[in-house]
Amino acid sequence: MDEMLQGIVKAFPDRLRFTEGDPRGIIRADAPVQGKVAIATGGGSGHLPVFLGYVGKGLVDGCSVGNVFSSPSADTMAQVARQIHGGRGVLFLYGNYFGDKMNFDLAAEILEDEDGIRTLSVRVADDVASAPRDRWESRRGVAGIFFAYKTAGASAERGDDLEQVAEIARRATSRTATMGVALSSCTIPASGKPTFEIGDDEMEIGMGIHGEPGITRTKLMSAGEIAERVVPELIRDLSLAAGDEVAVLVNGSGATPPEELFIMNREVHALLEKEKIRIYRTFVGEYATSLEMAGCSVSLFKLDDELKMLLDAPADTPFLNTFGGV
Amino acid sequence: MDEMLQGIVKAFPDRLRFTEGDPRGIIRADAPVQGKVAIATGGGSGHLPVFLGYVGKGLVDGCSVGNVFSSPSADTMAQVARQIHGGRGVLFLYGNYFGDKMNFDLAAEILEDEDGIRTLSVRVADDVASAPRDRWESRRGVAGIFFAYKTAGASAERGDDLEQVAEIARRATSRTATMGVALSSCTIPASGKPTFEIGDDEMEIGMGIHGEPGITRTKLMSAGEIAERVVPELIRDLSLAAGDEVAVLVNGSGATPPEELFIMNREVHALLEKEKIRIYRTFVGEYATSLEMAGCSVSLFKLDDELKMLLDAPADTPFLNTFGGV
Amino acid sequence: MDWRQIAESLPEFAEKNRAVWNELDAAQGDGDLGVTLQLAANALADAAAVAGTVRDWLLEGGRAVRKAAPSTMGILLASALIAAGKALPPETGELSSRDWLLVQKTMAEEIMRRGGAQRGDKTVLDAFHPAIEAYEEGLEQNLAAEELMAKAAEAANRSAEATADMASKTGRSSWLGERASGRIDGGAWFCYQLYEWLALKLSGKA
Amino acid sequence: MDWRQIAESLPEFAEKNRAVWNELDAAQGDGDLGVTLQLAANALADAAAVAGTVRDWLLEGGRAVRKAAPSTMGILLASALIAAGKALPPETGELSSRDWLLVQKTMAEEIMRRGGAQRGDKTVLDAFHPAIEAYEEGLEQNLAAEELMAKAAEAANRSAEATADMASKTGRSSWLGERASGRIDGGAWFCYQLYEWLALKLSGKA
Ligand SMILES: Nc1ncnc2c1ncn2[C@@H]1O[C@H](COP(=O)(O)OP(=O)(O)O)[C@@H](O)[C@H]1O
Ligand SMILES: Nc1ncnc2c1ncn2[C@@H]1O[C@H](COP(=O)(O)OP(=O)(O)O)[C@@H](O)[C@H]1O
Ligand SMILES: [Mg+2]
Ligand SMILES: [Mg+2]
Ligand SMILES: [Mg+2]
Ligand SMILES: [Mg+2]
Repeated sequence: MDEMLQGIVKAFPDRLRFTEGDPRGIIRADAPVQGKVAIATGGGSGHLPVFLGYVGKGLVDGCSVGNVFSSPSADTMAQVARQIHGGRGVLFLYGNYFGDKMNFDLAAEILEDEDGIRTLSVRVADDVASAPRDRWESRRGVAGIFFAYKTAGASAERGDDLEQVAEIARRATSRTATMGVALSSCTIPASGKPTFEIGDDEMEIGMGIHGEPGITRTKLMSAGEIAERVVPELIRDLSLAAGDEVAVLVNGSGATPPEELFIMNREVHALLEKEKIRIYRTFVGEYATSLEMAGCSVSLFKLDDELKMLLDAPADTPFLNTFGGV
Repeated sequence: MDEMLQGIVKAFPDRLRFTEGDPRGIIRADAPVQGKVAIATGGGSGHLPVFLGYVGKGLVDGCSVGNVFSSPSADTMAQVARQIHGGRGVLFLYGNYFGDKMNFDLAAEILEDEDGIRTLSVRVADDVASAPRDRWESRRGVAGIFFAYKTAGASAERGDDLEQVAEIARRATSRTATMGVALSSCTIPASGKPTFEIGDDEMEIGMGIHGEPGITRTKLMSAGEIAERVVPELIRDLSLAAGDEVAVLVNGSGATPPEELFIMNREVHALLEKEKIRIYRTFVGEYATSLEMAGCSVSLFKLDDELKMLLDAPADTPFLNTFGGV
Repeated sequence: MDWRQIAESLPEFAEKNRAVWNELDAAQGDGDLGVTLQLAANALADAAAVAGTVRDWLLEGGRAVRKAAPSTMGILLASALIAAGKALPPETGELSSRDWLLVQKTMAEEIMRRGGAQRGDKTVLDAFHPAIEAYEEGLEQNLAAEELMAKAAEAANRSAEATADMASKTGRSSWLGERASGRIDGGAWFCYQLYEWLALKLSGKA
Repeated sequence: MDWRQIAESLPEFAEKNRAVWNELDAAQGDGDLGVTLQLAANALADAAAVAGTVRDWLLEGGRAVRKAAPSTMGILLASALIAAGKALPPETGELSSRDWLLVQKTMAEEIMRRGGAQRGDKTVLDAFHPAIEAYEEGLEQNLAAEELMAKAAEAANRSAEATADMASKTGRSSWLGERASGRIDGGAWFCYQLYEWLALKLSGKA
């Protein structure tokens, strides 16, 4: 773990650095940015570029890194928050997992008691397979966190205050729906065995990013068949109608060749076009992985004018922009 | 294949388009760029972002796409060249594989005979496992092609003429050395079976990107052990001495979690630092893949002042810059 | 009862049982409960070595657990220990059986507050609550310290076993649906084992 | 000999043998030789349907193969066919045995020029060259067309078999080192089968 983090900071020393006094915190090299709401994220490792790959200009300011699939400590979270705090409060923006929530809540208490730093928390909960729409806030957070980072990051960058940034993050989250499929399990190194077994000719629909079970297990399906199973579900979930505008994210969970993601993207586009849903922007690649899991997820993000603007605002992290971006 | 390409163009319609009259050619949306030397690349598919992911500003202008692991046709190559030609000739820049060479040579003949378009060819040959340094031009081209694209692309962008751009590409190639390791084979879809078998506790050093055999097969090694095997070989190959400056590329072949690539990066940095070789810039990620192969490669690129400048010049492709870059 | 002595032997207690805890957690979580509890035990032993009073120990030990073991059980334990420390009067020396009751009740409350779980949600609470009730009953009957712990352990044992029939409603295992049914909750089982170990300690048998 | 008739039945010939060609190529290449040759055969049959003369057929057929089958064998065949077309005098009608010799020689030369391989490098040339030599010998002996082909086929067969003992020095298989030894070269074997098929065709047996 620590070797991995050192490898990252060594790769991008002009853009990232360790939190002073805590080797599990990574923050923007130029943090704290004075006068800007700071955004902190964090979670278990094994999902790069989630979470730490989103530290950068126009995105988040710092990240706490836990062991594989486990929460970082509240103390790391508090330390990150202290060192990115630019005087206007800190937004905790992270995926909806129980262990992370407990630690972030505790960190918020520590910061309030000991440092007088204001925090708000928004948990991303976009996995439609984990709970119905009317209880969407109890969903797990998966790849759709990308859209929350991007829009909340842009909101903070343009000078919004803490409440506004949190509102954007919440709005983005409530308008994002994701569904994933897996062809193989992931192995948690600590346990050494796959979280569960999938046959060579089987796949699981709705699988979580730690190998949590999905909705159903089926025979292997083609990209077209998967899209036909997933896209209508997302459309329904977001109540999308003809003329609505969305951003599309086709995300690979680690062991899926990019070639296959683009085939999936074609099928997703075809289905959306059939429903006359307008595609404002498309992202295809590895935005949230699960160790060596083979699979992919499709996220739709229902846009409005403000969210479009925030989505298009400049941003930069060494994980998503090889050649820089701002 | 064609579904995949459609999925790509649909994802990035503002940056890429199909070559008119040929669904296997993809070019910059704004091609031809008048007054600039055009660069064309191409090769078999299954290696994204190689090759087509390097089409973009500051990189290459167009790409011909073959079936998995097989060359595109000379006619596609010629058609791509015609539509990117900005009046100052075309550089064919591609990896050193026999089938590709034959087709690019034929394309050059066609373009000269039928269109009067001047071409030069540079083949990237950076895989140290495939031939000794004194016959480096017969090496296979692997992930180091990234450096040739980047520097030649910048050279074309700044207005160099065809000979100069080719000289930069050749210089970059001759100063790049790569060595890869594989933990699993890749399966060519056409044949349906892995190119070869590797035991669960084995790895192959020097493996090519189509599963060509390497130098030796060993027990699984740690990142540190791999780096100790690979880095000194690269240092020797490039005759690197204390004070020399390099760029580092740690590339994942598809099924390797980014976490592991960064651990490898740390080890590579440590060994270079020990030799007092200066690391000017580092790239870590998937820059050239081999379908679902698990493995990684390390490339070193020996820099001079001009190459440094070209490496740092702005560039943008949707595959390497999620948020744009120029 | 000597809290220092208990604290010092916690790592040994964890070592003996960590494999079982991991195993139970693996069946319906991520298999790290043993690791978590080992880290927590080590942190508590280290904290005891420098703590002046039991109150300090609970406060500083809780903070150390928070850092060393940030998984669900770790953080719940950490918060609960800190809360218990705060609840004890500063002048507390050795823990009386009444003090022990206060510690247990405060811890259970803090676990409920922070974790949001109820009895029946298949957590450590399903063993902890019945244990505390048994302890309190015994206290009214004026049982001796080791008898109190034994009585609590017995109650915890029965109720931990009963978690096998429960459906998990919180934490990681709640996602597992079918895959987790029929298994004892690891946290509940740990709770029982801890009481049993404390009973042996107090009776001088461990 | 009716070149159109030959052209039209090429796809059938390829269908019958493509599995073997794929198999041979898989052992030391990427297993697509049968696919390549099938695509080439189809392209040549289509080109024949619209070509006015054998020369047109070779030129247009070569271009079609170039597009349809850009793998090593495809591109070598395509270039060789175009070169052969250019070498034939425009007025050529049906192919005489002399014309056939010219076609074969031109093709072999173009394959060497473009592919850069020598005899002994374990390629199609290792069957093609001996076949042409046998053909030329037979021509000096004034053998009939089908006898010439049969003689060439026999030579190609022997020499194709001998490629099993060669080490590949070019193309994809040259990277395979040890892994490719002991196997017949797929391109050479195809070359032999083509001659045999032509001999049968000419004798009216296929
Ligand atoms: N909300 C909760 N309240 C109380 N205890 C809980 C809660 N959620 C989980 N637990 C307990 O925590 C145990 C798992 O702890 P741990 O392995 O540390 O969790 P994780 O690895 O999922 O973070 C469970 O067996 C259960 O007893
Ligand atoms: N340089 C060469 N010259 C002539 N023939 C060659 C050469 N290289 C390969 N071949 C022939 O091509 C055959 C393989 O063709 P093909 O499967 O189309 O190649 P690939 O799939 O590697 O592009 C080999 O069996 C061999 O006979
Ligand atoms: Mg855990
Ligand atoms: Mg091929
Ligand atoms: Mg656990
Ligand atoms: Mg082949």
